[in-house]
This record gives sequence, structure tokens and C-alpha cells, in this order.
Amino acid sequence: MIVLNGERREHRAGEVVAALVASLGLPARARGVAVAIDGEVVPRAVWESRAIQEGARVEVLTAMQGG
Amino acid sequence: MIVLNGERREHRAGEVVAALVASLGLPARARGVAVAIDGEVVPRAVWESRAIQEGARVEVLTAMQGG
Amino acid sequence: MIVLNGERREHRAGEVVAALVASLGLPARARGVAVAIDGEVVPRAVWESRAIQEGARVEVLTAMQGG
Amino acid sequence: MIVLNGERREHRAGEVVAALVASLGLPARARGVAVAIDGEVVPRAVWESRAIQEGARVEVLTAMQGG
Amino acid sequence: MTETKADPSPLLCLAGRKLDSRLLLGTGGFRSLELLAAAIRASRSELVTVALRRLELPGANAADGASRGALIDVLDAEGVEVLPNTAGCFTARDAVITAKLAREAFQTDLIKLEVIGDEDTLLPDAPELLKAAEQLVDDGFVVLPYTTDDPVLARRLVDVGCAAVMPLGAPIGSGMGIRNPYNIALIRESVEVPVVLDAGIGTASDAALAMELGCDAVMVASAVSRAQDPVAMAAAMRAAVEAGLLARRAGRIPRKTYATPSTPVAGTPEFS
Amino acid sequence: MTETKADPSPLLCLAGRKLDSRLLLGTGGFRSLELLAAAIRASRSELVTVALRRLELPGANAADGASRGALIDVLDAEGVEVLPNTAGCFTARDAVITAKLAREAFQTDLIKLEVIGDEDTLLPDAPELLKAAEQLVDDGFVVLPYTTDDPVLARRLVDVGCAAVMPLGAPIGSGMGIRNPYNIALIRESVEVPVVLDAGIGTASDAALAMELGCDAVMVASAVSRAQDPVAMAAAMRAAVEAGLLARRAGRIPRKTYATPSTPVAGTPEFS
Amino acid sequence: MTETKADPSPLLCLAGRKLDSRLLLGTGGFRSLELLAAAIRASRSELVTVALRRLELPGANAADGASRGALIDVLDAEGVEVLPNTAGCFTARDAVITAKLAREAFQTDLIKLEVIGDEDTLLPDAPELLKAAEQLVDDGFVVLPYTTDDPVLARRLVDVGCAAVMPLGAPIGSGMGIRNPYNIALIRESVEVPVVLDAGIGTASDAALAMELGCDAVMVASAVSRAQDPVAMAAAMRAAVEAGLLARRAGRIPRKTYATPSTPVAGTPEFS
Amino acid sequence: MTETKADPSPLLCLAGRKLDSRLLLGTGGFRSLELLAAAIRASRSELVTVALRRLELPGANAADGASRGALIDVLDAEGVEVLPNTAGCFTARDAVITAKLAREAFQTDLIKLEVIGDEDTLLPDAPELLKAAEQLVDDGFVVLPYTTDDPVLARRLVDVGCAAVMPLGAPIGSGMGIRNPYNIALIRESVEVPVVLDAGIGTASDAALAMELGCDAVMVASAVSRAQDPVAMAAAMRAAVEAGLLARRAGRIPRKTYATPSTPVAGTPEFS
Repeated sequence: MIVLNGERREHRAGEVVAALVASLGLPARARGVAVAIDGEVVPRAVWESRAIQEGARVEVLTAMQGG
Repeated sequence: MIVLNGERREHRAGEVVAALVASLGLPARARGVAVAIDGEVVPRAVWESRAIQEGARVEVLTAMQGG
Repeated sequence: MIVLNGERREHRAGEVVAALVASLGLPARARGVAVAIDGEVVPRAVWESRAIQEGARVEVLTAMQGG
Repeated sequence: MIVLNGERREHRAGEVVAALVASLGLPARARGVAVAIDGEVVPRAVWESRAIQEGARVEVLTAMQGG
Repeated sequence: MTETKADPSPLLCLAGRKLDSRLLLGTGGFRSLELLAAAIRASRSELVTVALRRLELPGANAADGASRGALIDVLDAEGVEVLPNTAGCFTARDAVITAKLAREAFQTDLIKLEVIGDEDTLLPDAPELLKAAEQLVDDGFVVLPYTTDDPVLARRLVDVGCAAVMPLGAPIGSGMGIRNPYNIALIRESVEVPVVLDAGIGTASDAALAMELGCDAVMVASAVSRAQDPVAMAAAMRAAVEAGLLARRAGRIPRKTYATPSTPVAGTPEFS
Repeated sequence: MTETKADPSPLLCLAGRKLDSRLLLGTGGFRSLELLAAAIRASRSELVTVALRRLELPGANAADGASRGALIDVLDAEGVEVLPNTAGCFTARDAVITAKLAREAFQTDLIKLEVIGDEDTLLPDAPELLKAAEQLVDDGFVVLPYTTDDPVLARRLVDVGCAAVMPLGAPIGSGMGIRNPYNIALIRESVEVPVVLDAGIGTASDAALAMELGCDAVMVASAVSRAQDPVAMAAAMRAAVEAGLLARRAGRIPRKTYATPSTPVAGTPEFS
Repeated sequence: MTETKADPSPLLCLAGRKLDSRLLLGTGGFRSLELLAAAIRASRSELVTVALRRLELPGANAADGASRGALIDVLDAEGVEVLPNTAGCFTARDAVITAKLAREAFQTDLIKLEVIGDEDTLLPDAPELLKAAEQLVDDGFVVLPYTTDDPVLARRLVDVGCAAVMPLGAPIGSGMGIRNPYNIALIRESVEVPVVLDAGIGTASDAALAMELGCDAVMVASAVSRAQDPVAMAAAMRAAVEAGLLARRAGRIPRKTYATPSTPVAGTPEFS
Repeated sequence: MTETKADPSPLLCLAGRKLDSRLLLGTGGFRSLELLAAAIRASRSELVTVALRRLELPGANAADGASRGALIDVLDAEGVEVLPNTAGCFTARDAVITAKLAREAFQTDLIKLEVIGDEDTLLPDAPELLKAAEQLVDDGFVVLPYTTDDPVLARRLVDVGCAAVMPLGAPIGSGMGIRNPYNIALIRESVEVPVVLDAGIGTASDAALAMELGCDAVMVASAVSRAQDPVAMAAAMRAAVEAGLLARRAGRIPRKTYATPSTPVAGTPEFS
């Protein structure tokens, strides 16, 4: 299990951040997208290599109207 | 007929202002009361003598909370 | 004597308004000029004919910055 | 030498706080008086016992109109 | 005695009377005559306004005639002087007739002159007001006109003989306070007679400000009578008028953009 | 008795004291101790501030030490409680030391905490103020912080244990009144402890407004001590605070754009 | 095209003219005719005021007559229409004569009617103003009266036939802005003719506010001519009038006591 | 060229950019991206704010992810630079993380820093704001903090390295305008960096006033996006900011209590 944007979700062993982002229908290197895991920013540079661990709290954020 | 405070009312021949005022349940020389006939003030001094004419427009006014 | 714009000045018998205005260095039918005599406006139409009487109080006014 | 209220002053060996305060013309246990040495408050309880060291920075404060 | 120091004659000379109170009270809007009486006592007002309206004819609400009689009895019992108004008049003519009727009814030469020019705002009608004032002064009335905050109009009213001017702070019953304090101060400079701030007062600070601006007195009606606790508000207004008068006489400090220490900097200790 | 009706407990509970007076008085700026004493009496204040400064050393102005001793004697004679301040401190550290010295000097746990961030405006330094408040509360002081009109900062100060908050209306001694009444009302809603309007008051209507906005008390210093007649102004402030409190409790009428007749329209006569 | 959307007829219909500009410019106070000309261009005003004064008699400053002639030439060269005023008149009689002389001098039926009641404030004299307006309308003038901010007087002026009303924001040349915005809004509601805010404007935000309050145009004189850089201020006023008009038509958000997030709360991430 | 005369560099230097526009636009509250795009064009803004929120997961409103992508596309198409904010953060920690995520998402070092202290007023939390600002500056961000109108806090923020300060006029979305103009002017005097008035603007005159008080730019969101006609209001704000800047540079006339004739008295004719 992982928690993605507050929702429980099955954990796919070895899934990297880039794969998760892609699975959400976002183009690779989409502008306006950022990812945090367990309260830490995941730089785009490591999206391809960084695997998501069991139990991770993942936040995938995008630009929206505001402020 | 006379018009008393905007209401048509039977004319009593020879009725003087003082009598009219009394008929309305006001004590003689009641403070806070004034009378106008046809747009003219009727001084208290002549209430006893001044007869009300047929067709007169009579206003009998009293003090009320205001201002 | 006449009083021109508040100053006493010799009266020239038979001088008409147009002549007076010209004597002040104003071009004929100069825009922005108006004349009053004894508190009455003198329409341009009669500048040529209207003679200035002895003792007249003449005001010759021009446009100035204001308001 | 000590520095008393910002002014250099000769140091009297063994002088206690109470003595210094008295030397300034203040009655013993005068209300509205407080003493700090080297940035630390000196409680009244120890005025009699606390000796002033050579080089001490002493502040003797009193109530004044304010606020 | 501060009072005495600040001003040898603390009394308000208004319309030939000498009054201890700087507060005029309107009687309109009180839910009962008992509340009115209690509010008069709490306000310490010595001059209260009343209106003239048609007597309800018999057959109509009987209690009413009674209550109307009772109004005068209450005012007499409280020992206050009656100031009749011409509320509801939209022309000089109606105002003049109403004033004469009031003189007959209350045997007083005092009149609070109102000539209204607009039903929504109940603002005065300057030309009609001036006309009515002139006629009433000529007829021997002591005229206290309810006027706008226009300093020139105020002076015209005094020129025709009004005994005081009663400029508005804001529309009657609006509780908006003093919309243009600047004009009220100009009116104070423009006339020699007493200036009574009338209409617009909503709360105590409004009344205090009126006095600070130079007014000699303040008139309140709805602000007191329609407050949740009219008696408490009457006491508040009394205190506010006193506060504003004292403050004006005391000579306030000037307004400054920056600070001025209330504690001297000299003698500040150093702890390090 | 209006008071009683309007509020069963008219007393101000401040820093564990029960006070009849809603006015705190600063002692700075009075031209003489006699004027200060007279102003205290006229204000009926029960709590007055004092500062701590260096004793003038012998050889310096001799009268001075005397007058300083005399200050305490005057306050004792008037029966008021002393509220020491930390005026002139620009860091939490200096303010904490000054507070501890004040506790020794006046044997009181009360402290009016001032930590200043700018010499021209004498405005508080929010972070340093909060730090000093926290330390002093931990050390057992009853802390009354002089703060900005920021409602969030006010709540932070209460969260760390301050016994009241003293937001400013305008810079100290400026006489500018309450520059942002809206924030003062927000502070009142934000905290449970007493709110004392401090700094900026220039005249009586300012003090009345502070109470109407929901403040529990008002602190005045320069507005009284530097007025032309400090004693009269002290009396004015006393009356103003009373007026504002009464008005708030009385429940003012709402503000409206248009007029509401204070005299009924019904029964208006017709003369033609 | 926003304009078009917001209002099919963006033109100001004033005194029978259709004007693109909502700004009227006074010619008084400019240090030179060159500055006046440049300011007219920067303001894009189409209607400018001029006064009538005595011709300097020969022997007096000769340049003067020249400069006066030059004034008209400058206005003609800039292609603006002349709006003569009756500045300096204290009676209806003088104002009427002055208006008739202006009609002769400038061959126009337009007149900005001023009847002053006080030398210090230059405030209008309501009764004399109304009298003069009535006479001039009867004589065929298109009358634009400079009036107080009294909504009732404004309607009286329209009732006698004035083509517009020009209420003051504050005294002429005071730069005090709009002292009573509430009354200006009431005037807008009270009359059908154009409302031109006249007198008191000090800076751009004052002019924008006038338009937001519902005015159809703004008149500026000293605010521009006596500014340190009159040409820059003329441009500022032009932009401000445009801004205020656009904002009024755009339909502003309501005022609220509390906040409304401009960023949605939904979707806020959690990092712990 | 007046511009040039008044100021050799009319450009706003903000966060290392040179901007022609003095208007920052928020993207929140627009009913559609088409309206947003049109408003950006009408405002001529070059710097617009965006927020970061959770991506809606598939199965939820699909259009949403699309529309979010579309937001960036719209901003790119309009050629404006993105200013990410930390809206909705109540602690320094959350704000710092959000800023770092924004840097990743938008590849920019710019951050509009918001640390909120109260849910009802959305007012900033001074101590947390200062802490977050310090950390972000150390981490290489160009920090533009949304702050209170406290001049001391503004200087503290600049002391820790903020590139500008964005003080509020009133709570976000309240449309209350500038509640304390006095403090905004003090902030201008207190810091060397650009001052951007943020929050509270309701209409054009508010924006003009902000510039007249010395602000270098104005930020608007709800005032435009929630206006009845957002595009017209965007144009109004653009014109208002220009007007206010021109007026400030032009050097306004001083405020005076009395009048100054705009028409000379000399040469007034006499008709009787």
C-alpha cells in the first residue's frame, strides 16, 4: 500500500516516480507538476531512478488557478 | 358637513370650537392641543366664541412623540 | 469724465464703444472681449452705433485664465 | 575601577551593594530602586552580602515618570 | 473645578435659556412612556422635542388619546421644557402654520424648524427652510432650524435671526455619525450662535466628536429611543457629550505622523 | 443602575485584579508631580505605569533623586497600583532584564512589556515581543504586552500566556486615534483575555470608540499629560471610557444609508 | 470593446455635446500658456473653463493684453470648446450679468455658474445660486452650476432647468478630495442630468473615486495647474477618470468583513 | 516624455526582472480560462500567480487534469511569467516544502510566500512568515512575502533577504481597500526593496491610492476575477495603477483647510 494524494492505493513493487506520474496520464516532463514523498521533494532529475517504497506517502501536485 | 382631521362629519349649526374639542373627549384648555380651520390657526382665546361654519376643514392636533 | 474699468478717464464726446475698444489696442471683433456700460451688457451688434455718455461706468473685459 | 550607570568610578574593595546604594543617598530598602551587575539582577535579599568586584558594570535604577 | 478653570460659564445659553445639559432629546421611537421617562432622567436633558399630529377621533384606538395626553404629563413630571418641531413639513407654508399651532398648543415661542426636501433622506430644503425661518423670526418665534452641513446656509439662517443652527451629521435615524466633520467645524467658525449637532448620531463616540468639533450641544432621538437599551444609551450620550466638551476645553495634543516617547530616553540602562 | 442592568459584573478583571476603572494612566510627560496627582484623581485610574531609569549620581541634579523618590510616594498617596513598563527596550533580552529589575524595584509581578522595533514610530517588534513574552510568562510574570493591531500576533501572545493584550491605535504620542478600527474589532474576536487599547489616543472620542469596538479598557499617557489642561483631559477620558462602555452595552442602532423618521408620518395634518 | 460590452454609448452627453472625454479642465493657475497647452493635450479634455476680467489698460503691463488674447488662440489651437465661468460673483445679479457678457465675448450659450457665499471657503450660496440659475435658464443659457454636495439643492437646480450639476468634493483648490462620498452618490440617484464632480480633487485616486460614485465627469483645475508637473498630472487625471469609469461599469466585488480565499482550499496537500 | 522627465527609469525592477507593468494578477476565481486570458491581456500584467494543488486522480473529474495542464498553456500563450504561491500553508515548514515543489514544477526561483495565521481573515502569521522567508532565501529563492501592514515586520523580512514586500491593504478577497494607508506609507519609508500592495483592493481608486502612497506595484486577484466583468475591471486596474504612478510623480498639491481661488480676484469688474 501507498498513500497517493491522500488515497490508499496498491503498491507496485519497484515502480519509479516517472512511471507513477505517467500512470496518472501526465506527459513525461510535464510542466507544472511536482512530486513529494514522505514530505520531501523529489527532484525531476531522479524521477526515473527513484523507486517508491511500500507505505510511502506520495503527493503529486499540479498547477491550478490561485492567489 | 365639515371635514374633521380628514374625515367627513355632520355639521352641528352654531357649534363653537370649544364644544367640538370637548366633544372629542379633551378637557377644556388641555395642554398640547391646537386647532386650525381652513388652514388658519384658531387661537385658544376665541375657542369659546368662534363658530364652525358649514364646509369647514378642521384640524384638531395633539402632542405626540416625535423628533 | 467716464469711469473705465474703475479708473477715471476723460470723456471724448461722441466716442462710440467700438472706438473705445479700438483705442485700447484690441482688434475689431476680437474674440473674448465684452463691454458693459452702467451694469448693462453692450451687444457687439451696437458697438459701432452706441455712444458713450458723460459719467458712464464702462467695463471692458477680456478672457483670462480661470476656474 | 567599576562602571556605575555608565560612569567610571573608583572601586572600593569589599564594598557591598547595600553600601553602594546607601552612598548614593538612597534610604535602605527604598522602594522603586533596583540594581544590576554585569547584566544580571541583584535581588534585594543579597544586597547586604554581595560584594562588588573590580571592573563590575553596575546599574542602579529608580522609578521615573514613563509610559 | 477643572470645568471652572477651563470655562467660567459652563452653562449653555440657548434660545434665551441657561441649560446645564448639552443634550437635547427627541421623544420619538420610545416603546413606552415609562422608557421615555427613564431615558430623560438618564440623559439629564432639559429640552425635549415633541410633534403635533391629528387627534385620533373617538371610535379609533381610545388608549391613544390617553397616551397623547400622558406624553405632556410625563414631560411635565420630568420637569423638562418642550421643544415642538415641524417634522413632516415639505413647504415653508406648512412649517409656518405648524409652528403657529405648536405655539398655541404648548404656549412656547420655541420651534425646531424642519422643512424637508426629500422623502428618502429627509434632508432639509435649503431655500424653503430659509424662507420659513425668516417668516417665523418676524413673527416672534425663537427659531432652531434643522439644516444641512452647509456653512453658508448656516450663516444665512443666522442672518435672518435664527437663535441657533442644528446642522445634520447624517440623515435622520441613519446612525451614520458625522459624515463631514470638516463642514461642522466650518459652521462653528461661521456663526456666533449655538451650534447643535442634529441627526445622524449613532453612538457615544459620535456625540463626543460633535462636541470636540466645536458644537455647543447634541440632539439625539433614534440613537437612544431605538437602541436595545434606551436608558443605558441615554446615559452613554450624557457622558459622551460631557467627555467631548471637557476634551475640547482641555486642549488636545496635536496629531503627528511619527511617535513621541511617553518615557524619556535619557537614563536608559545598558546591560551588555 | 443602568450599569447593573446592562451588565451584572461591571468590574474589569485584569491581571487577577478587579478594577472599577477602565482607564490606565501613564505617568510620563506631566510637567509636575502635583499635576500628575490631580490627573490621577480626575481620571479615577487604579493602575498607572512607571519606568525604570538610571539614578542620577550625586553631583548631578540633586532635586532629581528626590523627585524620583517622590514619584512612588505620590502614587502610594493616590492609592493606585504600579504597572512597570519596559519602555526603551529594543531586544527581548533587555526587556526581560528590565522586567526582572522592575519586579525587584516595585515588588510586583505585573509588567507592561514593550519591545520596540523602530525609533521613529516606536512600533513593536513582533518576533522579539513574542520571545520576551514567552520567557517572562515562564518566569511567573503577569505580562501585558504592547503590541501591533495584528489579530494573529495578539492570539500568539495569548497562546504563550499573556494576561491581556494592549494593541496600538497609532504610534505612541501621535494622537492619531485608532487608525484601523477594523483590526481592533478583529482582535476582540480573536482572544478571550482583556483587550486594552494602548497608544494613539488623542482625544475623548478616540477613547469612546475604543470601548465601542469592544476593548475592555484604554491606556492614555501623552493625550492627558501633554494636553493644555491635563486634569480636564483626564476627566474627559474617564467620561469617554464610561460613555463608550455604556454605548456598547446599550446596543447601538444599525447604520443605514437612508433616513428613518423619528416622527411618525401617520396623522400629519393637511392645511390646504 | 470591453467598453462597448459594458456600455453601448461610451460618450458623455453634456450640454447637448457628445464628448469622448470625461475630464473638464480649468485654465487657472498654469505658469505659462505653453504648460496649459501641453496639459490640455495630456488631459485630452474637450471642454475648458475661462474667466472674464478687466482688460489691463495701456500703460499697465502690456504683455498682459497680449497674453490674454493669446489664451483664446491657445484654446482654439488645441481645438477645445470654451466654458466661461462666473468666478468671483457673490450675488445672482453679478453672476447673471457676467454670464451675459461671457455670451457676448465667447459667442456661446454655455455657462459654468458660480455664486459664492464665503470668501474663505468659496462655497456656493444656495439661494442665490438657485435664483441665478433660474434667470439664466429662462434667458436661454445652458447652465452648469457649481453647487454644494446637497442632493436636495441639486434636484432644485435640475428642476429649474440646469443641464447638469457640478457638486463640490471639497473647497476649491483645497485638494481635500471628496469629503462626503455618500452625498455625491445620493446626488447621482437624485437627478437625471450629468453629474460633474467639481472642486476638491487633489490627486488621481480622488478622480477615480468620483467616477466610481457615479459621476459622469470630473472637473480639475488647481490639482493639475499647480501640481509640480502639471502635464504629468493631467495625464494622471485622464487615466484616473478612465479607470473609475471602467471600474464602475465592470461591477466591483462587494465589501466583506472577512476574507475569501483567492486560492481554493480543496486539494491542499499534506506533508506530514 | 513626461514619464521620462518624472523618472528616468519607468520600469519596475522586481526580483531581478525589468517589468513595464506595475500590476500583478492572480489567476484564482476566473470562471473560465478564456476569461483569464482576456483579463491578462486587458491588464497587461507580466507576472501572474498560480498555486499547486493535488492532481485529481483518474476516475475523478477527468476534465480537471486537462484544465490544469491548460492553465500553464494559457499563461505561456499570453507570454507572462509564473509566480507560484504557497497559499493555504499555515506553518513555515509547509510553506518551505510547497515553495520547493513549486520550484520543481515551474522551474523558477520566484515564490510568493504566504504563511497564514487565521482561517477567517487569512492574515499572515508574522513569526512563521519570517522563519520561512529566512529559510527560503538561504535556499536561493527570490522571496516575495505576503505580509501585514506592520512596517517593522516589513523591514525584518527585508533584513533576511526578501526581494520585495507585499503588505496587505485588507483581508484577501474582502474588497475593503487600504484600511491603514498610513502604515503603507511607513512601509515605503522603511525599506529599499519594491513594495507591492497585496490583498484588499476592491476597485480602481484603491489601486490608484496604493501607487500614490508610494507602492511600486499592485497585486489584484478577486477584485478582477470576481468582478461582474473581469476584463473591464482588469483594464480599469491597469489604468488606475498608471494614474496613481503618474500622480505620485507629478507631485500633488498640498491639502488645505480653506480654499485657494483657481480664478484670480484681481480685475474683477464692478457692475453697480
